Amino acid sequence: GAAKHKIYLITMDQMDQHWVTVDAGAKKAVKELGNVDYRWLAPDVKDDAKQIECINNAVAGGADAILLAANGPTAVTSALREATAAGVKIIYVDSAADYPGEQTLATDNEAAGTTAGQEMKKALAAKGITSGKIGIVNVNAATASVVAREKGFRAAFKGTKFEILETQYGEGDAAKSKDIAANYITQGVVGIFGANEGSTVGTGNAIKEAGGRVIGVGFDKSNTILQLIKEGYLLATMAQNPDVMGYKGIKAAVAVLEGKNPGAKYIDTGVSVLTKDTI
Amino acid sequence: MENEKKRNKLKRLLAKRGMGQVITVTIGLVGLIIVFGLLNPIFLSARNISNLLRQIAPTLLTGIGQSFVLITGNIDLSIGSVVGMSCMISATLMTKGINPWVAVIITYLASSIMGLLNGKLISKAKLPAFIATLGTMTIARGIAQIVNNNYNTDSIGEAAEGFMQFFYYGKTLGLFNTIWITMFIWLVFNFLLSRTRTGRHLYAVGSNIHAAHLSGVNISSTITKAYLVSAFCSTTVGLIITATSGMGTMDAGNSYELYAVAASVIGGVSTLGGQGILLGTVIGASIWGVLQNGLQFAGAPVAIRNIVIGVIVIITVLLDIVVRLNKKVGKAKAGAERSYFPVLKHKI
Amino acid sequence: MENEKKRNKLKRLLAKRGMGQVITVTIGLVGLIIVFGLLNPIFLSARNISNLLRQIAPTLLTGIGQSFVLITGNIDLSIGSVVGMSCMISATLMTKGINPWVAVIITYLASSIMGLLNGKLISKAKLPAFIATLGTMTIARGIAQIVNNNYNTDSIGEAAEGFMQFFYYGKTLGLFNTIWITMFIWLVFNFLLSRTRTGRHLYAVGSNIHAAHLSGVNISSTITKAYLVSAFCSTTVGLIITATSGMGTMDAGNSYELYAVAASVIGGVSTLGGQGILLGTVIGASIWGVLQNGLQFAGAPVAIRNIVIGVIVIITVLLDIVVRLNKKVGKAKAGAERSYFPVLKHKI
Amino acid sequence: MYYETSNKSPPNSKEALPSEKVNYAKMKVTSYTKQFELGGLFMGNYIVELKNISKSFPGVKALDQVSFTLKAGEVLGLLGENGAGKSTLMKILSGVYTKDVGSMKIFGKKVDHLTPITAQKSGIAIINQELNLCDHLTVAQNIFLGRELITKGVLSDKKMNEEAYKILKRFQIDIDPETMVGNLPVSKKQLVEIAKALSTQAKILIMDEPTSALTSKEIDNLFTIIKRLKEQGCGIVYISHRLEELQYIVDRVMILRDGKYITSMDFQETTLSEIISYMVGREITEKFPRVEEKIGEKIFEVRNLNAGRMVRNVCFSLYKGEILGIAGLMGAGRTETTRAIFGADPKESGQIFIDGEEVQIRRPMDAIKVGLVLVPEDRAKNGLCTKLSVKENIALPNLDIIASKLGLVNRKKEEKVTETAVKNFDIKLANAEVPADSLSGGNQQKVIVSKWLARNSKVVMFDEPTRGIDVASKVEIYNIMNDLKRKGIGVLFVSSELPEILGISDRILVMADGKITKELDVKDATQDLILEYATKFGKGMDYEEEAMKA
Ligand SMILES: Nc1ncnc2c1ncn2[C@@H]1O[C@H](COP(=O)(O)OP(=O)(O)OP(=O)(O)O)[C@@H](O)[C@H]1O
Ligand SMILES: Nc1ncnc2c1ncn2[C@@H]1O[C@H](COP(=O)(O)OP(=O)(O)OP(=O)(O)O)[C@@H](O)[C@H]1O
Ligand SMILES: [Mg+2]
Ligand SMILES: [Mg+2]
Repeated sequence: GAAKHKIYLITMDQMDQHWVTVDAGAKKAVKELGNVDYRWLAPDVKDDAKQIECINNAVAGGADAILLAANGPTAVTSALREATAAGVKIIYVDSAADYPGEQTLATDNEAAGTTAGQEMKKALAAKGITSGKIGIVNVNAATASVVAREKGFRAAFKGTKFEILETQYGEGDAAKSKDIAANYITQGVVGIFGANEGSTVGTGNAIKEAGGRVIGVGFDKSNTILQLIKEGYLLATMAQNPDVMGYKGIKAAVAVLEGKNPGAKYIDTGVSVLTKDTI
Repeated sequence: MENEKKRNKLKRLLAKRGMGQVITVTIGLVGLIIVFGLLNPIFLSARNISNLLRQIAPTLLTGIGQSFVLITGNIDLSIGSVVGMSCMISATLMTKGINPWVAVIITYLASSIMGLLNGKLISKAKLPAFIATLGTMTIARGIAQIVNNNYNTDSIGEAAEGFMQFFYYGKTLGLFNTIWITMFIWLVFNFLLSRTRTGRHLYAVGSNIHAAHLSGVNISSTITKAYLVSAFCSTTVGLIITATSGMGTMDAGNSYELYAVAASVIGGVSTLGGQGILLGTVIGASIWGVLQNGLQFAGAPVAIRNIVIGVIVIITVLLDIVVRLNKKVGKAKAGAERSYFPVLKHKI
Repeated sequence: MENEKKRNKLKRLLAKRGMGQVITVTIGLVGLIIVFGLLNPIFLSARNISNLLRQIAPTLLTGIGQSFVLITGNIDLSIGSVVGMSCMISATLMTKGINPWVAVIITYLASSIMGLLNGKLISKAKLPAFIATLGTMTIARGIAQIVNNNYNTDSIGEAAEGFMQFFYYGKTLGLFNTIWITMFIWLVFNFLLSRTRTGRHLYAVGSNIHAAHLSGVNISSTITKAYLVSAFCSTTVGLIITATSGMGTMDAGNSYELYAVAASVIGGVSTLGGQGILLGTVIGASIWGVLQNGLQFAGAPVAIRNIVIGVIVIITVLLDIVVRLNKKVGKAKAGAERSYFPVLKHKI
Repeated sequence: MYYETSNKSPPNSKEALPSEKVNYAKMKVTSYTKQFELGGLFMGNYIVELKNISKSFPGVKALDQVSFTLKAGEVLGLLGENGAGKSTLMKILSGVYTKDVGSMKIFGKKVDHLTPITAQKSGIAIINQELNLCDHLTVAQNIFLGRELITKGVLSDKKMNEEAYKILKRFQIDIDPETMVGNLPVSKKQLVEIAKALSTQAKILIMDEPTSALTSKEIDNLFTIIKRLKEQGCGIVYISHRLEELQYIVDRVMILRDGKYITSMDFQETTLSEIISYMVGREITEKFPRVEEKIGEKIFEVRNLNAGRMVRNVCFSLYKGEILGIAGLMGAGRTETTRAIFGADPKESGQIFIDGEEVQIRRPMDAIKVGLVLVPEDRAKNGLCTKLSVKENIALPNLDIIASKLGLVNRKKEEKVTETAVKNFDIKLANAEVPADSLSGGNQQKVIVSKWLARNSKVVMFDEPTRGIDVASKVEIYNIMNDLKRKGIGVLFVSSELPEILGISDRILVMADGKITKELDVKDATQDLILEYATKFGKGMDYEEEAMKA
């Protein structure tokens, strides 16, 4: 039949469950559409230069459109300029770059971080706690999305008597994050925020071990996290919708390629606050 | 006469491979602990010490494995990936409903194959250790990813409660099981290294492989044994991580091989082979762990922290070298310079 | 007579250190290119080849630096962090409105200090290279983080357009500037290594530090020069990355030191010192780059990709060893036995 | 004692020496334990028969159809020039190398494939020319490596130390079994190697230049042991370039040249000069060629040099037209002195003058620049970059000449320097691009000497330049020194072999325990006199003194 649309999904790495879910959503759309030649490219580890290589490779590989989860706002812009100059359409999923794309489907990380903070504040208030130390387990300082989440979280506590401790970075490694959270608990914190899946699992496990006196709020959804919520060791997690990003991303790309209007420039795929009561 | 003899014995103990460095760094460790204790008293609380010991365990265990390999004059870069692979294999099996203890055994078997592969590639196919284990490092990480189809596993669930208690959460006689397990493994391997024929051969191979070969030491099996020990230790850490997080994580153990080298070398194990004792590895791992933990309690921002860790690692080893050179100079003045580069010898 | 002479010359060239391995791996490289070309014709498109060459540049550049250090019998683990540090320093300065070329010079100066520190810690303070550069690796990463207060920088902006063109996006005579820069640096350092006194000294120090010392070689300055070359190459990569992404990233360059070792060793540089040529590093870096690029085009998922890369790295080096042993066996039967472990010798 | 011969210019044929043989009955030796009573051996039976053995290395045919036999109870001297193939043949017999072609019979049994382990098991022990010890293990641990003693499943270091102590004592080797081998000087290491080989109860013992680093006292001990083993029916292969030694132990000699079997004969039926001519393929007229020169002005002076315990207040001068020998026992501090002068080790105090002008030498480069060079001992450790080519090794210290001001190496000049050196010193090699470690020991030594003589220096210090070198090459080195002397270049010559010190130097300094104890004109010097002053001071030497009295 007619030539298929060649669409590449480029994520930050390939290790995270999050990306696998984006890929799954995309594949679902590809199957429905039937006229897409789809491929997922990702560096073996998160690295700006490597992501740019992926973009260049996609262009060299004859991409018509790229679904991109940009490592950072500025890192890939020049590569994207080259790509669009070659006629490639860009759709952002998960995180956008400072370069105009056809559409962005993403979580508003900062807002979601604030939501997480507010959830924690509410729970602390319910326990009658209005002051104390709070810890943050983050991935690293170099990833824009998690930095935004932390920023939002901190904003939620502006003007309160809570003291937010120096952020600790666990590289998203559940075991390292567990150590960090355990150290926070030893320091006597009243709440801990985990900024991604691994950080949240570590936080939940540390609280579980300490007997659940501390309020834990996390980010992302996984079976283990849900389990921890069910058991009452985590208060809540901010669940993103990566499958929606992939699914709608492909649809939007095809729409653009077929000369149709993909719709709004920015689509917040949203987070759902998952608590014991909502799962 | 008796006294003389005793003094000689003490002298010899001190002269034992690596003993000098062990003493120097122990002093450094004590210093660190005092400083962190002053900066934040919570650091010395019973609770934190108990936690700290458990946090040291993975570095110490991988350090033991790395020390074995370093003593033979090789290196194991695959440690971190084998940790990740073990974590994923065990967790995947458990989520598939397999009995946790069976899963543990299968995991040990699977990573023994990596150890065997490392050992044989290096001793039989004569690959440089750096490149052989760089290869298996990549392969093991690939396996960690492929095992559960490129997903982290789900929670290993209720059925694995006993497993989680055994490897991480449970306590025995007031100490975390992780610490007991680590102590037990240390005792066994320390015995192996210092009191058995295999141990002697490990040192001989690292010291002079030709001499060892000509003396009838089976080079291949000796090197392979070192890598098997390393794989065993890494697997144990992988299992501890599975127990810790209650799930399998594909990138668990990232960079652990470097921490393991740091722990070994700070503790006096030479990267050129033939030299080092496991007591040193304990101190090395402790310094590493105390720094990580203590700096968090001191509230140091990450950027500063990296710099502090780097500087302290360098200073610890530097201190030892200064002490060693001074000792020699004091004793026989310029006698130490027989070889102009006494320390450079254990380069790399 | 003339012919005889020529043949002798060829023979000598082949006998040169590392030349054998270079030839073996070159054949491997050609094989890989053919396979990937068959799997996906786009792989051989002009556009991809141009891309590919540019992608190889960072590995090759860091590989050159690592080769220099390996030839002196040391190792540089700080390469990746110096890349990150250079990226952050240059980008931070540019975002602060400093002229990009001034920023470039300041960056080169700053990382020269790291190179100097490495060299002096190892040659003067006699720290083992592994531990000294593990320390500076952590320190340089800390500096990368502290430079812009633990944030990645903003865009380096319009003012840096020329800088970005120069280091990454621009083309000259149809080839990307990055490729020209890399070629130029390679030529300069290859000349330094193969044709100058300093080059000889580097090999001598790596082969036998005592003999070199007694032959009047200034050990400390020679080792320091190697680390300065390494720092220079890493800085260039850091600048290329700044130009590539138009911003500073704190964790840029992560693990590059390992790729650099892989490129060097695949290309026949011995990790035990005294052996290797930069031509080999080119081939090694190309194999590494072709694998990464080709596997992407072949559509292999990362998990498979890791396994394939691991296996191919091992096989490449294995092949060379088999060829070398066979050649000797073929020519003079078991002639390889001068040292019973001919290859193990360049261990670690 | 073998050095107690008062003959100043040593003999070049055994006829000159019949009365001076050591009386072994006089030497007291503690009785040997059971392990040296070897049963089942009949004197005179062939215990090793090698037929038509060939072995090639890339570019060299090391052995060409060599046949070899060894009888029980005989000491066979295996002789030949450097690179003749002696070590290679013995490495094949001890399982280190595998032969290309040929057949082997050991104790009458045909063996095809030998490994170090199977060789050891069938009763062969070898003391290799290169030291093969683990520096990080103790003496006892090295002796028992590969056959450790176990009690209750655990290594018994105590027992091994005791046993090692016994073994060392039996062979009168004065080393603490618990010291790290890495801390021992070369001579002691060599003794450890010997003890290790002897302790395996081997019936076939191969000694590849076992005495190259030993003192006279230690050599005497070794000879006593050899004699004893021989009486017990052991077959011993003895390789040495110190031909004077042969008369005390050897029954038969076998000579190799260029990888080929030349001849074999009873030692009683031949003369040293005949042996030498078979080895070299021509007559060597003078073993110690001496040239007489008029002593000129002072070119080199060391005043009050102190550097560590082993260099105390050393003063001496060196004049044009003379060779200044430095004699002394192992550990006298001669190596330390040369290293300190050369700037390889730091000095505490002292002045150095060249041509009457004081020079500051902080590192070797300074010394080389002012025209003072050192040919170091211990070639494996200090002399050669073994992985580099011969050419690069020769060029290394001369790069200031070979390279342009900007540091660019002039390849033509380099080739020329190398070619001249290879030709002048008659270094045997396939081409100058081969790695230095593929040369035979003696040829490696020549490379080291040649690299220092490729430049014009004012003073050349030689530290044991003839160690492990064959007769012909030794004469070449002497001639080189004479040549330098003739050209008015100062020559400092450190050696542990008294015959050559006496034969070549014009003036002799004797060192003991870090101090110069005597200065002798060669005309007044005898071996006795030198030994007297060499054992004059210091502790650890009483052993020697005791032996002297005996
Ligand atoms: N492993 C090897 N590789 C290449 N060539 C070798 C090797 N071993 C020995 N040779 C060569 O074989 C020849 C014989 O060497 P061998 O060491 O047996 O001589 P040798 O008689 O022991 O000499 P020396 O008295 O100097 O020790 C020499 O030309 C040497 O260069
Ligand atoms: N590697 C070493 N480490 C420590 N001490 C050493 C070492 N080598 C030698 N010594 C000590 O240095 C002193 C002098 O050593 P050395 O044997 O080199 O003296 P020498 O007079 O040069 O003798 P020779 O040249 O005959 O070997 C001795 O006391 C010896 O024990
Ligand atoms: Mg020999
Ligand atoms: Mg000496």
